[in-house]
Amino acid sequence: MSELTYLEAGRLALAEEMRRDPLVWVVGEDLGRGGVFGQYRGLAAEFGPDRISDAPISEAAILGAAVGAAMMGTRPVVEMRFSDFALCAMDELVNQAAKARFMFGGQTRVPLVVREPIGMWRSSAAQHSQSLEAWYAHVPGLVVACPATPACNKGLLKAAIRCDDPVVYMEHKGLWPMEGEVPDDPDFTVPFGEARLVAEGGEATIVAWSAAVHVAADAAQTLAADGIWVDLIDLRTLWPWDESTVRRSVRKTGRLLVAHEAVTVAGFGAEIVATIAEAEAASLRAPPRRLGSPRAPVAYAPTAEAALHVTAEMIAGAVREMVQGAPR
Amino acid sequence: MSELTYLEAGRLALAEEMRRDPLVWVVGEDLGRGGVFGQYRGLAAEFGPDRISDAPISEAAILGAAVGAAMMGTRPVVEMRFSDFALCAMDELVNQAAKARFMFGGQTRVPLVVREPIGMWRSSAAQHSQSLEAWYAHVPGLVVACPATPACNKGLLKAAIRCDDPVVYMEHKGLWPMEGEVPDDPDFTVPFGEARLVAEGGEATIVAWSAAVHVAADAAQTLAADGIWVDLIDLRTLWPWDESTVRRSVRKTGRLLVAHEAVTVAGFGAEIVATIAEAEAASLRAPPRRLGSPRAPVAYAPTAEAALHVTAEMIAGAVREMVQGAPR
Amino acid sequence: MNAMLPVNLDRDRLRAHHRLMWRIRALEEVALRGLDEKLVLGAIHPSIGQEAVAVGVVAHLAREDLLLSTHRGHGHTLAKGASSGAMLRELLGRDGGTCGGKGGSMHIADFGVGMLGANGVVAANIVIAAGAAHAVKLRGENRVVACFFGDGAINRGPFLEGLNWAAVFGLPVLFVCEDNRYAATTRTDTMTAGPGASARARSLGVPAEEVDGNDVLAVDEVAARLVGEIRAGGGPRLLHAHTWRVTGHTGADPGAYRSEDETRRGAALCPIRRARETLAIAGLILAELDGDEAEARREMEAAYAEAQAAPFPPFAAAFSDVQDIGAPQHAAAA
Amino acid sequence: MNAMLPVNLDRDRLRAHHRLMWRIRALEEVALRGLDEKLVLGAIHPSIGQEAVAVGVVAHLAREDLLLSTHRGHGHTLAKGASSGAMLRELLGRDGGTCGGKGGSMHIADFGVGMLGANGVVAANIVIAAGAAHAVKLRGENRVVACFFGDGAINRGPFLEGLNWAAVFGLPVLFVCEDNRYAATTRTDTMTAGPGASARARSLGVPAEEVDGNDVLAVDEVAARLVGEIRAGGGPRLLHAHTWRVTGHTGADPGAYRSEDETRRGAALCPIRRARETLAIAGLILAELDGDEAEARREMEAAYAEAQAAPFPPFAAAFSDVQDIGAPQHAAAA
Ligand SMILES: Cc1ncc(C[n+]2csc(CCOP(=O)(O)OP(=O)(O)O)c2C)c(N)n1
Ligand SMILES: Cc1ncc(C[n+]2csc(CCOP(=O)(O)OP(=O)(O)O)c2C)c(N)n1
Ligand SMILES: [Mg+2]
Ligand SMILES: [Mg+2]
Repeated sequence: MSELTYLEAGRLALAEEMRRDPLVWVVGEDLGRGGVFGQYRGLAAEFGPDRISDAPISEAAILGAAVGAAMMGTRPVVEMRFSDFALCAMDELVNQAAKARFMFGGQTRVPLVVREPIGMWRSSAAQHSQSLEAWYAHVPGLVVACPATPACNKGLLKAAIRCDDPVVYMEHKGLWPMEGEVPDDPDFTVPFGEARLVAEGGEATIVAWSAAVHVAADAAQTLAADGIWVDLIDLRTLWPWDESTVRRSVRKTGRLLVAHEAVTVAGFGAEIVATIAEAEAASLRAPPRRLGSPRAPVAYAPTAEAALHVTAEMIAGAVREMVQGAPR
Repeated sequence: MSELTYLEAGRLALAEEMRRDPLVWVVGEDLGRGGVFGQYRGLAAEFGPDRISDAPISEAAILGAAVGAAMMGTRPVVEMRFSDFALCAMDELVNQAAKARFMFGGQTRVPLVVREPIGMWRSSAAQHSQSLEAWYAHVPGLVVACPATPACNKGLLKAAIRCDDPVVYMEHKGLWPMEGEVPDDPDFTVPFGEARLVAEGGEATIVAWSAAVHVAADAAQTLAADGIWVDLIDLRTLWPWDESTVRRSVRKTGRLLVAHEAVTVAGFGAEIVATIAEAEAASLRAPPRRLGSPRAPVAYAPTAEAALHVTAEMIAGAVREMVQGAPR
Repeated sequence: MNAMLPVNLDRDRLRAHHRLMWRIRALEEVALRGLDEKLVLGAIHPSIGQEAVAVGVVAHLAREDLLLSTHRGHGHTLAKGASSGAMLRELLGRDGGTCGGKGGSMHIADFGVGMLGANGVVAANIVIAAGAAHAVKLRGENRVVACFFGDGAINRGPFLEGLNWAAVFGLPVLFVCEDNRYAATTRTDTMTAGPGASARARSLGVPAEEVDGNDVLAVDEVAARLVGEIRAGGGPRLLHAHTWRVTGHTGADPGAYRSEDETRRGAALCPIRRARETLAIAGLILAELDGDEAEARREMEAAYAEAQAAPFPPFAAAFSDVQDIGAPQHAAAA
Repeated sequence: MNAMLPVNLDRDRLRAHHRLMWRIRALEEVALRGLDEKLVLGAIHPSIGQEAVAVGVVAHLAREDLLLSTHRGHGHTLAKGASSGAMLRELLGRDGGTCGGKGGSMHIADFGVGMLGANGVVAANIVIAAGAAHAVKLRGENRVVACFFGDGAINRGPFLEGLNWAAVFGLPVLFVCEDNRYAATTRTDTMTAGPGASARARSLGVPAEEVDGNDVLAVDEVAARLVGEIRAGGGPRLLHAHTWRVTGHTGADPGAYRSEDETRRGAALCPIRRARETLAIAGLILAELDGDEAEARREMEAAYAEAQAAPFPPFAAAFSDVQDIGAPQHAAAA
């Protein structure tokens, strides 16, 4: 185990996979100087400019070229800088990368990883703050990962690079400096579709991913101080998502709250709540709930940005209401 | 009232709005010759090539130019041909059109309509068959309409053109030839967020939109023959969606089934089921259910394409199970 | 028709082109009949009249070279070596089609012969081709990637991004713009500013040449030079081939937006007829040349009949080849 | 420095440019201090060193003309007539900012003076500018649209699509490529193939000119000609202005990826210093020119102080201006 930041864990994962497999290469803007957040610092020195490749400001070509290069047996990792810019490459990701294997009848694979940093972060405003993970979960052919901790960022990124299908890999910009213990084993990977139990308790189930996991963990602590113990589940990957762990927990607790940073309406929380409502209706002792962003773009002003945040107080309050059967 | 096809109703709506407001104009590929489905036939002759404008194959410019033109006070209607191609203009639609009003602090409006024909249709395969309405419902700033009948296609398109915010307008390719009574009143519009009750009954609520409404109507007929009467709600617009009508119905029936053509996972059905599970848990007499496409791209071969269809039998079967309390 | 023979005419080579052009045309004529007979299911975009571009260019590609195409991809695919049987099964949506019936005409592909796919999104193949060539370079292989697209495609962003990419990274791609003067029902000169594909390519650092795309020998010759330059490590090239599609945009399109005059002049350019006339002047007997046509038609009729006999893919095909982890779960076949 | 005076020097005009360039620089220097003082909140992208392009071009725009900008948009915005007070309030995220504090530096806009917005997505403004000009044409108005972007932006698809669009429809747009040789930390010549912005523009049917973008009189002169041609109905033009950003890419970027030599040579190009030297040779006394600087600094200090006194927008601002129908519902303020 080593103490690493979320950012360093991602960088280490990439370096290890590049050492392990010469077909792994990375492409994106400014990578030669370390990338916009420093996630690639030092890698060009070790791997050279062909494998840590700069790119023109050509998101469609970055992703489209990665599709072609992946079909030809290399394993590109693509950096989109802010997930918002991936919208400049949506045809390449959704119509091409996600569908090539299927529409060509299994003749090819597209083993690419698209890193798309998400989330609200320091007054970044409407075009640099989005969390559109629900979109990708809706698209057949894609795997979707949203790591919340340094260890997960190492293990999931490695799993993503080893995956033979396209993976949308969403790091949260607010988590870059977060520190944590990270396994040293170069074969440590986090399997897709296996959630992580962050806290355990019998009175409610909180499901979260990405930065919201930490907000929920704060809430869980507050609740514990009040004697309310909850299961806190970090989903880690949204597709596939660990339905059986969530169902098992809900069968135990009878209460489900999903918290995420993305817009609530048609967010992935809807999928989880709908699935549980369909499949675990008999287990539910209170109506399930979602907490997410109101359906508004993200503002620059901190007061207005903050108005969209799901807070630990909101989560704790919602759980308390559910447990105490308070009216909503 | 006149008997018109869904296609003709849309064309009439557009012509009427263009006569009413000289600032309305239309732009897209091949419009001068009537558009890919003939939705624009004859309009260039009446309104001239500036107002029924051809475009280069430049989806990003089509939508981006419409954003600029809308900000400058015109009311562009944009034709994307197949909703799949709108993925080539996702930055323009989601980062620009949807956010301009907000991020510029209300200094401007973007009154544009993006027509994006959706749905599976005659072996069109993976890149010409998608239904991504859930994506747009997730994006603050957008209005989302999915007309199911000729009358709605007239009234909703007119409402969309009169709307001061960007509207994603999703006609279903399979509905073009559908005939129906359409009001002649040039001021007939369908308000956003008001559902249409297609059938009435007390035992279950079926919610659908677009082509799935007709599949569900078939199912409702079968069920009625068996003495099972249902409320069938055509949502007509997904954002805003008519939550109160759905809730009122579920309070009456205690059972909810949402049927749509789009992929089930993270589809808009999840939003509806989640909302009802949260807000109407006490009314539910059976677990709510969703029927949609498996999470797979659409194949060319009819056997494999059909494997993704939600059929009237599936809907009727699901309702029967819900009513009879059959185990799933 | 000029009765002069090209200097250094390679009769055998032209004869082979003649045969291959006939195979393409016969395949597409059968496919059009299949459309009428409601056996070909989705839209098809015939390349009738444009065969010389596919044939002249692909003549310079080895089996290990790669090719990417558009919605109008039958000719490229057949020229690259795909089997007509598998292609027609694909067009009929059958088991044993090149894509197992899952892709159809617009996504026809045969990776076994280096044909990396037609594409339903105009210009999308341009950036993918650049990426395939990027992999070729990274792996130190010696392969050329040919990427075909239409004159309408040069108005989409990926044209700029893909050509710039290929030039910046010095990649082995031959971009081929098949300029048939129309994009669906739209005359491309009405929606395209500036001097066109070659000028755009040059401004992006990609040397370009223009050619009469209905003259298979001319295409053959310039493609030889360009592919040679690419193989020598010269980076990408663009070939702007002027041609004409004889049919409508799709099999269902009568093409009525084109003037009679234009249609008549376009049809007169037929590349197969021109090859035939040259061969006749060079001494081949017409009966032999007719044999090329007959043989091609026999092949395609047989393939068509055989395709009709093939079963549709099973229900489960709808759920395979999606993804390894998180693949769709479905109830047993209905 | 060449001691010769430009023929026909309009001293008053150059003096006005000098003043405006100082206002831009003073505003950005205050903004950079605001960043240090954690009062400016998000990233800012200063245009220090590039002021001459904004000033020389916008000098030819009337109030009813329009302008679209990029992430690096303070200079354009101020030049177009926005108030420094409202701009600094916006950078501090306050009520009374040009966008009510909702946009910040990257989305600064003042529709009242025809400034239709900075943009956080590189090249996205190009197609929007084409559309604004499309509306101008449809409405039969007599307005010019200026669209600024960087040398990195010419590698994105919307550059091609937007220029082609403007040329096809004959729209009144002046595209201005501010070429500062870098895109963030990347030398653009390493990622841009071909001869550059002007050649690309010409290949898209848009006549183009190059200019020393650090010579405000040169910019002024060529912009005069191009805007004149556009106003005369000549369709779009592109101005490729060579310049240098003195600061890093963002306020937080030391710019260490540039060589010392490059940095030194770049700084020596300072357009304000050049204007000052020309004015001095033309007989203006330095104290007066120093007064321009001092006055600009006073203005911006006052604006900065005033912005700090302004309140943040209320909680409810998060939910207004989203959309009329289907607007977000939210619980009462927390
Ligand atoms: C991005 C995109 N926009 C529009 C279409 C619809 N479309 C299919 S083919 C075509 C015309 C293409 O013209 P061109 O590139 O000249 O090729 P051609 O059909 O002439 O071979 C159009 C507009 C599409 N498939 N993809
Ligand atoms: C589509 C997109 N890709 C990447 C970025 C990140 N980014 C912001 S500014 C910038 C550099 C732009 O360079 P250039 O166009 O030369 O303008 P300059 O910053 O030099 O003024 C980049 C890459 C972005 N904002 N949008
Ligand atoms: Mg064409
Ligand atoms: Mg630059």
